[in-house]
Amino acid sequence: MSIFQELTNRDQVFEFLAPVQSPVDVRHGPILYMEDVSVSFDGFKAINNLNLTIDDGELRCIIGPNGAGKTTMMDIITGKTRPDTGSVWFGSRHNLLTMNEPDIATLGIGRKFQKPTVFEALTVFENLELAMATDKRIFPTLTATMKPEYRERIEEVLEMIGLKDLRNAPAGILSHGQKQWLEIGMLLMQKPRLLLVDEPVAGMTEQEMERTAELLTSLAGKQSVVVVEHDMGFVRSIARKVTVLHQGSVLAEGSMDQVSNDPEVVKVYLGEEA
Amino acid sequence: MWLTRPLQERSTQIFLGVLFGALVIVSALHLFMPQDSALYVSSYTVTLLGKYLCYALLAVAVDLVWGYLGILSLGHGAFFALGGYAMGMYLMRQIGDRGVYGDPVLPDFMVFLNWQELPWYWAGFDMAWFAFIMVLLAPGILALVFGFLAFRSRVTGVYLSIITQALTFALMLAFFRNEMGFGGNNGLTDFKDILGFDLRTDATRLGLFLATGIALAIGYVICRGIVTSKLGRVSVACRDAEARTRFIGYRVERVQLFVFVVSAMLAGVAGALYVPQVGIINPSEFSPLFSIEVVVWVALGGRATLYGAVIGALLVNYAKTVFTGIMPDAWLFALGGLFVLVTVFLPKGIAGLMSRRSKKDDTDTPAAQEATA
Amino acid sequence: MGIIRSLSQLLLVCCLLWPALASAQVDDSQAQQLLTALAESSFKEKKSVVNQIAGSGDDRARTWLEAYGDNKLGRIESSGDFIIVLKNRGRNWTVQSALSGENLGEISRRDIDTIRVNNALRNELEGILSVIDLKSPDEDNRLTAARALKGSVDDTLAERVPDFIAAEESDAVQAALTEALAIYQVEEQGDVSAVATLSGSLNSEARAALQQAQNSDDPALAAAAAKAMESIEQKLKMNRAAETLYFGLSLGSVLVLAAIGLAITFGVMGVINMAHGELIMLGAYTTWGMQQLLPGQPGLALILSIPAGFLVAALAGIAIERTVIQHLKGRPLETLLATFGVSLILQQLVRTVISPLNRTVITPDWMSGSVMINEGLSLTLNRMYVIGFALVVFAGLMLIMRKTRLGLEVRAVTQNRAMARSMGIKATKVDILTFGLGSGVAGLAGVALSQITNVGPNLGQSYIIDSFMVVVFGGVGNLWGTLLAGLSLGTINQLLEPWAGAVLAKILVLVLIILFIQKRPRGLFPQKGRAAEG
Amino acid sequence: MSDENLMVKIDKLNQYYGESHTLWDLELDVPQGQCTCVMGRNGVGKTTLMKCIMGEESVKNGSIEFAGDVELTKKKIEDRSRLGIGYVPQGRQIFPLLTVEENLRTGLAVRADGSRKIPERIYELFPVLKEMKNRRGGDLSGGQQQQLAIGRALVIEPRLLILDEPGEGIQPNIVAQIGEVIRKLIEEDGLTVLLVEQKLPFARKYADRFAILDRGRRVAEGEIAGLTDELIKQHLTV
Amino acid sequence: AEDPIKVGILHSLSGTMAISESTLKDTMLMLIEKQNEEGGINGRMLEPVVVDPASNWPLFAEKARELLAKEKVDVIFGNWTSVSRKSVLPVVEELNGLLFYPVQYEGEESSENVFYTGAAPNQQAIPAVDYLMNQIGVERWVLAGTDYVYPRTTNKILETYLKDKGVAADDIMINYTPFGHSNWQSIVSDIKKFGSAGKKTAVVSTINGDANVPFYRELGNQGIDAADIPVVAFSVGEQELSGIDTGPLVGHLAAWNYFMSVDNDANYDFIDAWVEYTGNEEAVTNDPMEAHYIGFNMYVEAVKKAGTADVDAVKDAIIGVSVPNLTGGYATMMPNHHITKPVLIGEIQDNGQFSVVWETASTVAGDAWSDFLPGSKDLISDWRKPLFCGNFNVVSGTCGGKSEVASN
Ligand SMILES: Nc1ncnc2c1ncn2[C@@H]1O[C@H](COP(=O)(O)OP(=O)(O)OP(=O)(O)O)[C@@H](O)[C@H]1O
Ligand SMILES: Nc1ncnc2c1ncn2[C@@H]1O[C@H](COP(=O)(O)OP(=O)(O)OP(=O)(O)O)[C@@H](O)[C@H]1O
Ligand SMILES: NC(N)=O
Ligand SMILES: [Mg+2]
Ligand SMILES: [Mg+2]
Repeated sequence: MSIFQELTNRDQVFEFLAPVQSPVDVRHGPILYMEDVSVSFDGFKAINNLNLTIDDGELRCIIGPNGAGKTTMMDIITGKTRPDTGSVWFGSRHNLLTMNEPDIATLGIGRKFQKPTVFEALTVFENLELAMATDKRIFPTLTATMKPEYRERIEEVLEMIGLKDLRNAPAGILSHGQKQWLEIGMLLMQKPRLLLVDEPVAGMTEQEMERTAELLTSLAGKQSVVVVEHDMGFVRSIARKVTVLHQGSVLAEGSMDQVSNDPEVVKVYLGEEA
Repeated sequence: MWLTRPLQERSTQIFLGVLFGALVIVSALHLFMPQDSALYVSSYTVTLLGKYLCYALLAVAVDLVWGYLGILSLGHGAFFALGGYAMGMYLMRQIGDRGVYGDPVLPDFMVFLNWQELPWYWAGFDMAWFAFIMVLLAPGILALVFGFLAFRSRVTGVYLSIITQALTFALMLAFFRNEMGFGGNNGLTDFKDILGFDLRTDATRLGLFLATGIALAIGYVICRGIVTSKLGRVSVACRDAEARTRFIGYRVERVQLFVFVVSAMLAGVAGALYVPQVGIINPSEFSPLFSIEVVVWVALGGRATLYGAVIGALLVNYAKTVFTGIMPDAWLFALGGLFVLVTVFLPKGIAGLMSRRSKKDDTDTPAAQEATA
Repeated sequence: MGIIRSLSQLLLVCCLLWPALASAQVDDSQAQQLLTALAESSFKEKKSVVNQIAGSGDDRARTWLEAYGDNKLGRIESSGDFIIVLKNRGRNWTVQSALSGENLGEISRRDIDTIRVNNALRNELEGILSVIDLKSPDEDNRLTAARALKGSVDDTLAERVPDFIAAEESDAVQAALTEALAIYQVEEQGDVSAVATLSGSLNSEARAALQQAQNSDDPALAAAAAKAMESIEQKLKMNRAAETLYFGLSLGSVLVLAAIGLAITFGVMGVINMAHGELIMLGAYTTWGMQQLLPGQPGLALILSIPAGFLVAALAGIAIERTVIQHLKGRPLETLLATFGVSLILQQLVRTVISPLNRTVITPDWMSGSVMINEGLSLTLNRMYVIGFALVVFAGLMLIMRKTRLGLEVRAVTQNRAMARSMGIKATKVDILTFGLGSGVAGLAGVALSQITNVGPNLGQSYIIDSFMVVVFGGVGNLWGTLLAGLSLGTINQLLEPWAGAVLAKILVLVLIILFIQKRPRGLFPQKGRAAEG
Repeated sequence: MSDENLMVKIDKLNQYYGESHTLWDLELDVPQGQCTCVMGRNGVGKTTLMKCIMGEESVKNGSIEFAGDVELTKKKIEDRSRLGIGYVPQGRQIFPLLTVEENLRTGLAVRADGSRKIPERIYELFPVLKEMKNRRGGDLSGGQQQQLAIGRALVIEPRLLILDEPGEGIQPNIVAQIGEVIRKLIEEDGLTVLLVEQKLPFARKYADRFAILDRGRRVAEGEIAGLTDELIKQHLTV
Repeated sequence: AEDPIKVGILHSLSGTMAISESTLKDTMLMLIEKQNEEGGINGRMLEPVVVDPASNWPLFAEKARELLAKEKVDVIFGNWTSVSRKSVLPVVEELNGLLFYPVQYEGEESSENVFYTGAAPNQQAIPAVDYLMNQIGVERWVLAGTDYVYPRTTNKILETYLKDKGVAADDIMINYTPFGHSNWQSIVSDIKKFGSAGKKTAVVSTINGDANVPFYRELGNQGIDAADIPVVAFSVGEQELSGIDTGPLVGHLAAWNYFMSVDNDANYDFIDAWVEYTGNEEAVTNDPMEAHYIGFNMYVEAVKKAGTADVDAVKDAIIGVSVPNLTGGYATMMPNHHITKPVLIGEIQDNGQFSVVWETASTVAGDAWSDFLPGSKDLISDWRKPLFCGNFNVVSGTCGGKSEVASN
């Protein structure tokens, strides 16, 4: 788009002219639909003809060797990376490849990052506040006030992620595991239609893992959840349908039992004794 | 309301209290003390203080984008100067036929360089309201266009700093050009009056000083309003993790653009008030080194505190005035030494000294405070 | 062309008579008379006196004339004795007697009247001295003299030139003389046959002659001249392109030199070093200092300045690192504040300790002037050295950063200091070495810049902005980027300058940088990949 | 257990972040040639303890004795790796803009044998590192980075290897492989390992001893076999 | 004893202009010291007040105000650049101070409170061009300057003047460069081309300050010597030359009202005093120093004449005061607050000095308003009563800038 067009297309500049987001259309079933997606970095094919469909309300586990392209796939869905080819649709109405990150987030796709990234200078409370699903345009944000129901919601999440006592501590001082939890909390605050969770239980104890499992399964149904995890115990405890990614494309898909008995999967990923 | 929120804050109340107190005391000492009294504040001092306050407002504008948004602007002098030029053009037009050549329309520098008529962009500057709007619009539009391009392309960090510097540098060279019609290197000077008041009278000077103080107060409250709002927290989020902010749904470039434009306008106002008080505006205000110096004031006062910026600007400029007078040959040693010592020994600037004490009451974050209020 | 006319007459006299009269000597009273005439006549009259002196055949005449040309022939006010000034700086001058050659020691400036000379007379003198060179045994001298004849041949001289051509053994000199003659023939005689000789000549006198011939009434001559001009214009265009490219590269290499140290301290280490310009300045002052230490040997001093300038700046850099920057670990932005302070201090230090005035740095002979590629294209030598020097410095730095562990370690330390230390990397040592290296290179830039621009307290300030611009434009942390950025910005500037003028060209380059950064928000050679995007 | 056999002996260690007291009179013994696993809930101070041993955080008081005779708290960070301590920090901490190979080469400086080549063994252990030798560390996937971090620590051929949640983000078969390698190094080269790990199966399988931290204090310690469900319930459950 | 007479010195001691201005501060200190040794003025000692406006134009105004309002100085000697003077001008007028301005400038100004002891264009530029035209036979002209008001105005005047003298527009090349310009390659190359058209060519340079060193270096390196294309400079004096390797520059010219090499006892005395004061055998003197010398002596005479240092009295008294200059003549303060000066043309020598090759037969009075600019040819300045006007239009018979009455 030429600069001139962008300048004249004023809804890009002035918040109040922006069109109201249209709702996600899931009448046809899938909430996320990826077809023939490929991306390469300096000639290295990180994603190779990937096809993936996530149904509305589904909880899907994605596993696969290191470097299989799981995180890259999430990057593509959330607009961080543009694929070289292929199409990615959210519901049947929204072509994600034409949107930028905030638009995608506003549409209702939330993400927890593999390496926890939180706003270190802000407090835990503020981190959650910012993530909260509200009108995120400039002037509403400028004039936003903390309504009691917002506060309640934040408190609820604080409770859930076990950081109640640290609510006023800057997020920068949290331990690695605490940051993981905060990330999850931020994701919950966003109330997304689709949650992309990259390695949620890394660094958690068994008990915390159980809690996380409960949390995620309870979300499924209302929301759709895609979980990437290497901890097979965890995956087994939540999995309904599992997709195995390898070298940028789907290697196997099915129930946990099906995939864990797939010899290819065992060979490239699980190892003999898993 | 986001603008009234800061008024309930202790730190803002203290700031405004000190500022208004100082304005009142200075005015009183100026008006009511006999000239030979030790307490008398001369109009020289009043104007000097007025200049410091302009710099303070500029520093606040810089702190807003640097401290809270992480945009190290090395080109804020450009917005300051543009505001200044808008005001300067108005003041030039006010001279009327009192210039040395007596031309009723053309400023002197145009007459002796044989300009036949006023360039189109000088039109309207004979009207105060138009000029005052331009004080906001000229820097605002430049910031909008420049920021729109830069933020849209996600130019960040030093790259952004350097192109802001390139911007002010390019403008400096452009304004130096006599063909531009802004008086070249000499700039605009020899102003006579503003809004019908003679600039040479003490009353006008005092008025300008007070106006600057009020502008600083308003500017401070606006900035404070922004940084204590949720938008302020989003700014900090953009500063520390720009990409992450996008993933929770904020349009980072718009946040940046909004704050940048507000900051540029404040800088423009500072420039506009500066010009009638110092009596000249010329391209050296566009000089990149001046913009860097402003950043230095902010850092010295303490970044991301706003009042630190004010302290830094006042302190450095006061030090300059004093040092250039008492040790004209060695003042740069003193100033340079000051910069070095503050950085090494006061990592959070001068404001860091103060906040150390008041930290306890500050742990209640704005968001939390509001919830309980 | 009155000067030339009298000159050519004199020339004939000289060429024919001087060798024969070489041993002759006028007596002192006659000499005194001649010199008095020189001293007391008006500038117009002085010309004939000069010719008389030259024609006098006195073997001291050449000394007198040379001294006169250099403004060193004078008279002691009180006694009226003529003297030659040996040293003319300061209040007391060293002089020798013009007649006896006896050294008279120091005399106050007040007591000396120098005999005034002006450009016209100096021209005359040079003409006399240079024509003598046509007979010089040294081919280069003859060539210079022959080239100087272009455009100054006149009727009398024209008759002699063929003889010179015939006697000349060097082809180059012969060609030059032939061309000189041809110019005369075209210009003064409208000789069509001579036009061919001038076709393709890049000499400006030849061009002027052809231009004039183009407008001549003789259609044959005009047509021939026009044709010759066409081929000349063609060649000139090529030359101009080559020249612009050279100017661009040379400006670019100055930018590269100024920026390359910063590419280390800022680009690699992340220190926003506002004192970089002052480190350059220190290098330049070192060159000046060296030349003060070794008076009369500017070349040697310059060469010694390379290591010395590096050391001085490197030590200063290390001092800055140790006293200031090391306390600012993890606060890169604050380095801006502190080094800004340091730069103010260094500037004022130079003003106070040395002088607020510019210092003279002498360009050694082997770096002065230009190499003539052809008569339309000469490349200035000092700039050529600077281009070479920049490339050498760049290559050296590249080697250090690529082939030694320092390069690896400094990058590791800046990317993750704590982890680097955990890997056993001595971060403090790395800081010192790297900052010293970057600063030292700044010093080298100063040594080079001293040959191009002012050596004064403001030297640094004029390069700091450009340096940051180049480093960032190239892509922070990438030395190749700095090289390419410097060279391309320099070239673009020089391409624009003839068309837009110096000021506008600079503005355009800045606008270009701003627009370019929109397209490539991380410079020419961006750090790519996940890590850079954060 | 006699002191001679202790690789690390930590005594009454106290650490503060500003004013918050994080480690309290902490004691820990790491016997030579064994794998000691430190466990505890999020935020109890495990990473802090490792950083104290590496010197990345300064301690208020107490002592950390290394190999029986060296007082670590008095050593500079860069000298600790020269003593033979390899560190795989939590969160990988690879150098993002250095290539994989350069990341590995950073460890060469302190190798006792002065070798300038990356030991082939590391590439054998993590073939993906060889494959991606020239890629920037920061471009690697999470698990690949973790492998790089372990490989980098092994380059210095440490006597003591500190692993802060090494399995995090790594695919199961490689996690197992890492476990095997640790065991092999312990058995063949007499390496000592100090491991922070939350995953019980891994800890149980590869560690010899355990220590549990809670709120900055050591609350349990012993042979791995003694890590009972009760202890777990008491200290590792939220 | 009576209160001392306070003398403000307003010259940049840091920043870009320190190179030129810091010597003027020392000159003033020396003159004041000498005057005090002679017993001051009318028995009152002189007390210097030095401030540093740091090459920052608004700061000049502020410091001027500080000097006048706070320090209550009786007179200010200061400024170099025109912009700094323009910045200071409203302040000295408002506070009724006295300013002595020692540098050649573009004219087009006359203030009741300012005394211009440097050259106006008719005291430097015009005579220099006359010399080149008549004595050297120059037919083609390059007007090269730094892009600011002094070169712009001077060149404008010269352009009109040259065209009046029949020089074709094609034979004039005008070029402006920014302050501190250091890359002269293509400009010098253009000059070379311009000068190779077969007509005698000269460069009239109003290039300022730091840009000169690289300019002359490039001239030398590209082989342009004074015999081919002489350069006559209006801003290059002994002090600038002291920072340049003058070897390659021999024969290039400068036009000033004073050269250090002038053979005159007063000058030698001044040089001796200066060398002694600075303690530097190599110290040089230059034209603006002489201007301060003249200005200072005029001030001293005026105070003596008025019997008081009161500003208005001095202003009245100083018109007509005549003091010796350093070139063997007298300088007189004219009613337009400009002074009479001889014009000298000098050629650069290898020792960094100028050798005078031409001078005006008598002194020339400075002209505040140029006769060659359309806007100002009808203006005159006369600060004597009854006219008492800096810009009196002789055609309309009105005094500009004071015409509120007329226009209302
Ligand atoms: N910007 C990039 N440049 C080069 N290679 C990249 C880049 N981004 C990703 N890769 C490569 O693409 C592959 C896929 O990476 P990705 O992070 O998606 O893996 P993953 O499946 O998430 O692995 P893990 O389980 O280890 O997190 C890896 O081999 C990685 O090295
Ligand atoms: N820089 C810091 N400043 C202040 N407090 C900190 C800092 N770093 C960590 N803490 C606090 O110290 C405590 C211990 O942190 P540490 O990282 O050692 O935990 P951990 O046991 O490794 O947890 P995890 O299992 O999550 O990695 C935490 O409560 C954390 O909030
Ligand atoms: N007046 C000058 N030279 O600026
Ligand atoms: Mg991943
Ligand atoms: Mg931890």
